[in-house]
Amino acid sequence: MSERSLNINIPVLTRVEGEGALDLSIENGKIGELRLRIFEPPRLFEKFLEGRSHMEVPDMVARICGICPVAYQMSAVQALESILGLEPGPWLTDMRRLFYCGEWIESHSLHIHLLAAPDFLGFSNAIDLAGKHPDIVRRGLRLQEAGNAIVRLLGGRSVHPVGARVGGFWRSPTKADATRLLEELKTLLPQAEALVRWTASLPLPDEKQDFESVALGKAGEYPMNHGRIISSKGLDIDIAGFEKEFSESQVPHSTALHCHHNGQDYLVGPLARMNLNHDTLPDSTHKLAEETGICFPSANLFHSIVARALELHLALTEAIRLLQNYKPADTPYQQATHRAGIGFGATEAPRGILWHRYELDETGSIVSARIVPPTSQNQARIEADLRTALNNFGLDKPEADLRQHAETIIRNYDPCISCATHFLKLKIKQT
Amino acid sequence: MKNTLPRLAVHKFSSCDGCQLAFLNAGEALLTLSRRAEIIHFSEAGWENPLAKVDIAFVEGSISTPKDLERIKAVRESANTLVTIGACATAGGLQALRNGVKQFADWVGDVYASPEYIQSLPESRPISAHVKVDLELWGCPVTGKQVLDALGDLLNGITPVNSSEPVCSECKRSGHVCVLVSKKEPCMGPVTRTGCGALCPAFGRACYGCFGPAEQANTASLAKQFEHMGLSAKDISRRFLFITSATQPFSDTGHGYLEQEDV
Amino acid sequence: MINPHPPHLARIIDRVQESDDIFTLRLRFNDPSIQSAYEFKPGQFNMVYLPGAGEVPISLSSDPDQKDSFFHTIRVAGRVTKGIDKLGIGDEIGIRGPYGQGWPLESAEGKDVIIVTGGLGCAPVVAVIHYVLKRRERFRRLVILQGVKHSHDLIWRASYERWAQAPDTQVLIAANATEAIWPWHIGTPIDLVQQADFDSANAVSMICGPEGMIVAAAKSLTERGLPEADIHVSLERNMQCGLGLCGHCQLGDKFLCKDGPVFAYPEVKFLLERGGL
Amino acid sequence: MPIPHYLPHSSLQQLFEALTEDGYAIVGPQAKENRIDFGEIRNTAELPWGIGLIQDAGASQLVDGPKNRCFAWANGPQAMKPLLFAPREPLWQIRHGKNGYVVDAINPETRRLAVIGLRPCDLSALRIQDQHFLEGQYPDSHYGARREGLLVIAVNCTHPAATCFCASTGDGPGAKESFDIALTEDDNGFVVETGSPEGEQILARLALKEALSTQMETAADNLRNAASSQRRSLVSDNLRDVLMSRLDHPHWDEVAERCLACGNCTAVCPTCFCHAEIEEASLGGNHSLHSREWDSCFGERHGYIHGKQLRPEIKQRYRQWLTHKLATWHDQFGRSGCVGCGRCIACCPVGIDITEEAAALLK
Ligand SMILES: Cc1cc2nc3c(=O)[nH]c(=O)nc-3n(C[C@H](O)[C@H](O)[C@H](O)COP(=O)(O)OP(=O)(O)OC[C@H]3O[C@@H](n4cnc5c(N)ncnc54)[C@H](O)[C@@H]3O)c2cc1C
Ligand code: SF4
Ligand code: SF4
Ligand code: SF4
Repeated sequence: MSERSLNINIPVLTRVEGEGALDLSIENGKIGELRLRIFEPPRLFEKFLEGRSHMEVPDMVARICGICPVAYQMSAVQALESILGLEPGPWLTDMRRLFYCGEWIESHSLHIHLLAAPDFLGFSNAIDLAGKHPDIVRRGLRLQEAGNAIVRLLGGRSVHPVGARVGGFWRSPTKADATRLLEELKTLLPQAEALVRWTASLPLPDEKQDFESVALGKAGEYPMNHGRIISSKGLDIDIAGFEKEFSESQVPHSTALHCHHNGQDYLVGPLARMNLNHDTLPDSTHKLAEETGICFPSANLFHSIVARALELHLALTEAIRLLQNYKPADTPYQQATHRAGIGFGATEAPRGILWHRYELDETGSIVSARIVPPTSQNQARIEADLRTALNNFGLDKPEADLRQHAETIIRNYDPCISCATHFLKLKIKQT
Repeated sequence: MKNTLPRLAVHKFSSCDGCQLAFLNAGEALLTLSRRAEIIHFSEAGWENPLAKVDIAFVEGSISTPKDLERIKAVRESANTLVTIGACATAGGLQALRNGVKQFADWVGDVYASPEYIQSLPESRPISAHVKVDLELWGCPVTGKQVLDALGDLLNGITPVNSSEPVCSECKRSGHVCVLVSKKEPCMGPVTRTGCGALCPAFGRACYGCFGPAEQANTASLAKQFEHMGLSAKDISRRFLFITSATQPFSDTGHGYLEQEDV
Repeated sequence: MINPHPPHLARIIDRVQESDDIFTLRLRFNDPSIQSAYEFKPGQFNMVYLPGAGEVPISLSSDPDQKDSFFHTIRVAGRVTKGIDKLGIGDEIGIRGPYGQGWPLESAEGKDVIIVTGGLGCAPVVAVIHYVLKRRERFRRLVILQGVKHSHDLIWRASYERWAQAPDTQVLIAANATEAIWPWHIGTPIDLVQQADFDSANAVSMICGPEGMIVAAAKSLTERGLPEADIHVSLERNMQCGLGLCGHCQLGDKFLCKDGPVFAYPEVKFLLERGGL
Repeated sequence: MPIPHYLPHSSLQQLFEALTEDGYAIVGPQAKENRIDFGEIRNTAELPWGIGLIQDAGASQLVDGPKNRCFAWANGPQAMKPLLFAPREPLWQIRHGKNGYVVDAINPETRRLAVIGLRPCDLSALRIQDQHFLEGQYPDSHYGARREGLLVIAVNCTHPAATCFCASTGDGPGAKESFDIALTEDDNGFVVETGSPEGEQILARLALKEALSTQMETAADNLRNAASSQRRSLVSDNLRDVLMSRLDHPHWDEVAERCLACGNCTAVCPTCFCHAEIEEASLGGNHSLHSREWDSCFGERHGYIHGKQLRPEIKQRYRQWLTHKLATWHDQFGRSGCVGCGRCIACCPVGIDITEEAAALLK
């Protein structure tokens, strides 16, 4: 091993959502400083929410992230409904899962094809990739569009959908629209299967790391809209316990907060979910998972892309199931009477647990809000991963290779930096 | 052949990334686009040449930090035609709710343990507040159709059309139930510019103004009507001070009612 | 029922740059049978269609007896005209028309013809000038009064000079602002009416330009004894269809595209004097 | 005039069946999300039985109505207009062919429609739209294709809304012309009149009894009551000269303070016909679609010419609407452009009332 010193600075990470950078110094053959810098300007949503009616929350929090607005809306309505004493009935529960499936399909397909795949095939972007492998990119675009179509069915548009509200959906889709979409989705299943096989065939580095996977679980199904918070180290708590168990801290180099569990970094997202919940996959997805030859739980972080593809397959399978016997609801939403209180919501955004906490006063207005997005939870993990993986990769490798590898590692988390930049300090101001 | 194609950039400032998805969600049109133009800069999609000269630059996001301010000037320098996309870039965005808020510094303190690390301008402002903009596409988010139609026109050498008629006109063409008249919902459609396809009324709910003010936005009259319908001054101010709170007619009417609320 | 909407394709067979932002296209329908059947009167207009941009109303500026082609003189204004400006010989555009009522050239025969134009309003009447000059014996005096904001807005300068040489023809030009050497009047076309030489008992006037200027010109003409019924004006409004269907060109009791754009002054006097309608 | 017959409610379905046999698609009113909406129906059960409708300036609300009536309401925001004059439709497309451009005309797909439930005001409006779209120098083929084969089953108004003023414009509440069949509802069924050979031919197959004189009297009474119950009225039948001489009346400013220029009144007005044309090119650059869509004199496109708005202020736009509708319409169509349906009153988000504004302008 050489004893060289090197500064690697990636001023703008590409093919990630939002704006971040990486500063890395290698001193005498060892990694010195390593900082995932997030400089996306803070947008202070929690403050804007204060004083607003709870009915405005879904439209407002959607604007935190254009890639996973559904997740924001779903965590928010869960928290608010728990305060207002609304119980989603079976129709709503199904439709919210369908809504979520749409976002997973869209987001996962976008990440796999447009952001991650070029790394593994030696291209710098998806358009160049399409030049050589048009079928791969087209498959991705079609799947992504199918996810968008599901979100549109319930939400009107796929970015900042307008259909969801506290208490349900503003409108139930017509049977005809649902049937049309169902037929389209059915034709895509083979594509999703092929996608899983294709991700499993990619030249993924073989490397194990020691980390804690954290996800929702014990939901009676593969988790999306609800569950307990569980981990590979035996954690099993109600979502209300999140703040006690997990701590956030601010670091000077980032507008996003770092999350820790027992002082350690941890992983959220597709691989964490798959590691903890693979036994709840539907049969067809489970079979595909076995076919890949990957044994979940997996300690190889590069298996994230396979987990993502498997989740896409699962979401498509689930969407088809949910649409199969679809009936429009007479009353797609319940109206609530105002109540004061504190409520929690946690759902599985495409990138991992998205946790919300709201306090309402007796007029139904927000007193305080706290939002913990998945990317800030993964931030410490990404830095730890980089330390380990780059060492394994070999710090004496050419600089260009080190850079490329570092970027591939970061991208593997599908970080969403726009989401990551509005968090609260640890203490909620008590008013 | 390839290098004679028009050159394109997509830049991001303070935003949710949702408007750039107009490109990434375009499906087959994304591939068509790549045959008609050469993408030079688009970080999220893998191109990083922020300063390279381009024919058309799309800008998402508002200006909210001192760094942004330097960067937008460079972007303007680099581009022949500069098109802003979305409510953040054309109107300051939802984050402009902080504009004029006296406690802004405290807010940063409330959100961050060490606010001294956070570099932020006191106001979130649209791109046009700082540099000349050639075309403003409104919406939170812009639709794929808006962006691709405008881009198609620009590539064909045609000035894009950019309608600012009210949501009501689209709503009526679509045959939706008027939620204002039939359900007494405080719909912002009459003063909001179209482009979304009157989505909210289609879902039986009141428009919340995410496309910004229409050409003739008689906000005072609509607000009066909201009063008649029983909305409080606070409720009315919140209708106008939401996604595009920094635009003139919305901001005036919204703050007017906010002050009423204060007394 | 014949579908009146789709345009016919025509090819640009010649193009002349008249000034920085004004150009003339010579056009011929691709389909020879359409070209040979195509007839129009000066003052009528076509809906000119640029594929991918839209349609705009443009007056015919050529002599109606020229059967093998027709001309449009176009000023670059916005979306459609900017796009057309980029076209050259051999390119195609869409055309439907002719629409509307032309100038009353038959009833002008045997009379003095006074043409008053303001600014860029000249295109619709240039065809009249050509028409009269070519059939000089059928008309008495030809008086051309043209006003522009600034002298460098004057297009067809050479043409005016040439026309001024024609028998029994008076050309008077005025500009509100001028370059150093300006052989003509400084002022408005209204001033020119005073200097015009015509027999008010036996004359017809045709006016085209901004509405305010039309009203002022008509007023000075009537002051010189010309009956209002002998004054004709060409008006402009937004036109989407040209067929009398879209409603955009409605002005008072008229639809400009079918009842006009050329009107006898008394028909529209009230509306124009009123303004702001 | 053929003798009126009586169609019991229980036989209405037979009428539907006869229409279906003749190849008509039936379009009729339904109660939907708080309004009356015209759409395709197959079964008389889909009609708004037991539904009433309360309308006022800027307000429209479905309520319970008489159980055994399906036409106990006045009108919804739209009836005939969108069925013939499409809110948006393509006219042609253009593409690159081998030797240059190719223009393809796009003609609408049409079906023979039987529309049930049009009101007398709607018939007058239909007459005006026919005049506008079909009787000029360039008849509109798209409107014409839909109009052809249209069968009109009118229903006279027994339950005018507070916004209705057809009695004052002379357009209702009873239909006089432009229908194939006209119905007047009572608690048990309808007095039926026919207005065309097609109407008669269809009715003949239903084996209906002649209407009893009591039934006819009830119908006439109901219509008289309907007329006398109308509280709103439009002041005079020809407002041309008065309005055109009040173009500077201070009341225009007063309305402009309230008017949102949202164009809802023009969109719901059954006689308004303004439309704009739009061109949408494909991103690939080899194809473009030319369409038309409803436009409004309140919109930015209406008074625009090369870089200039002829009517930049709301006041001028409202004046344009009212003076065209109530004044110069007379010159163009031989009658007022208002048929007294009251839609613009109910559908105006701020409740601007054409009858009040006209009255104020006459003061
Ligand atoms: C009867 C008639 C004859 C005309 N003859 C000529 C002529 O010979 N030469 C010439 O240069 N110009 C003429 N004009 C004006 C010409 O139609 C406008 O300059 C042109 O429509 C501008 O369109 P644009 O797309 O370039 O501009 P934009 O400002 O981008 O206009 C956009 C749209 O607005 C509408 N529009 C804008 N201005 C007008 C207008 N003045 N009249 C009608 N619709 C308008 C059109 O629908 C157009 O597509 C005439 C206008 C009329 C009504
Ligand atoms: S629902 Fe809203 S947008 Fe639609 S017509 Fe009514 S006021 Fe206008
Ligand atoms: S209706 Fe209004 S709030 Fe809803 S999507 Fe459209 S502009 Fe936005
Ligand atoms: S002007 Fe108003 S009342 Fe008259 S016909 Fe039109 S919508 Fe009905």
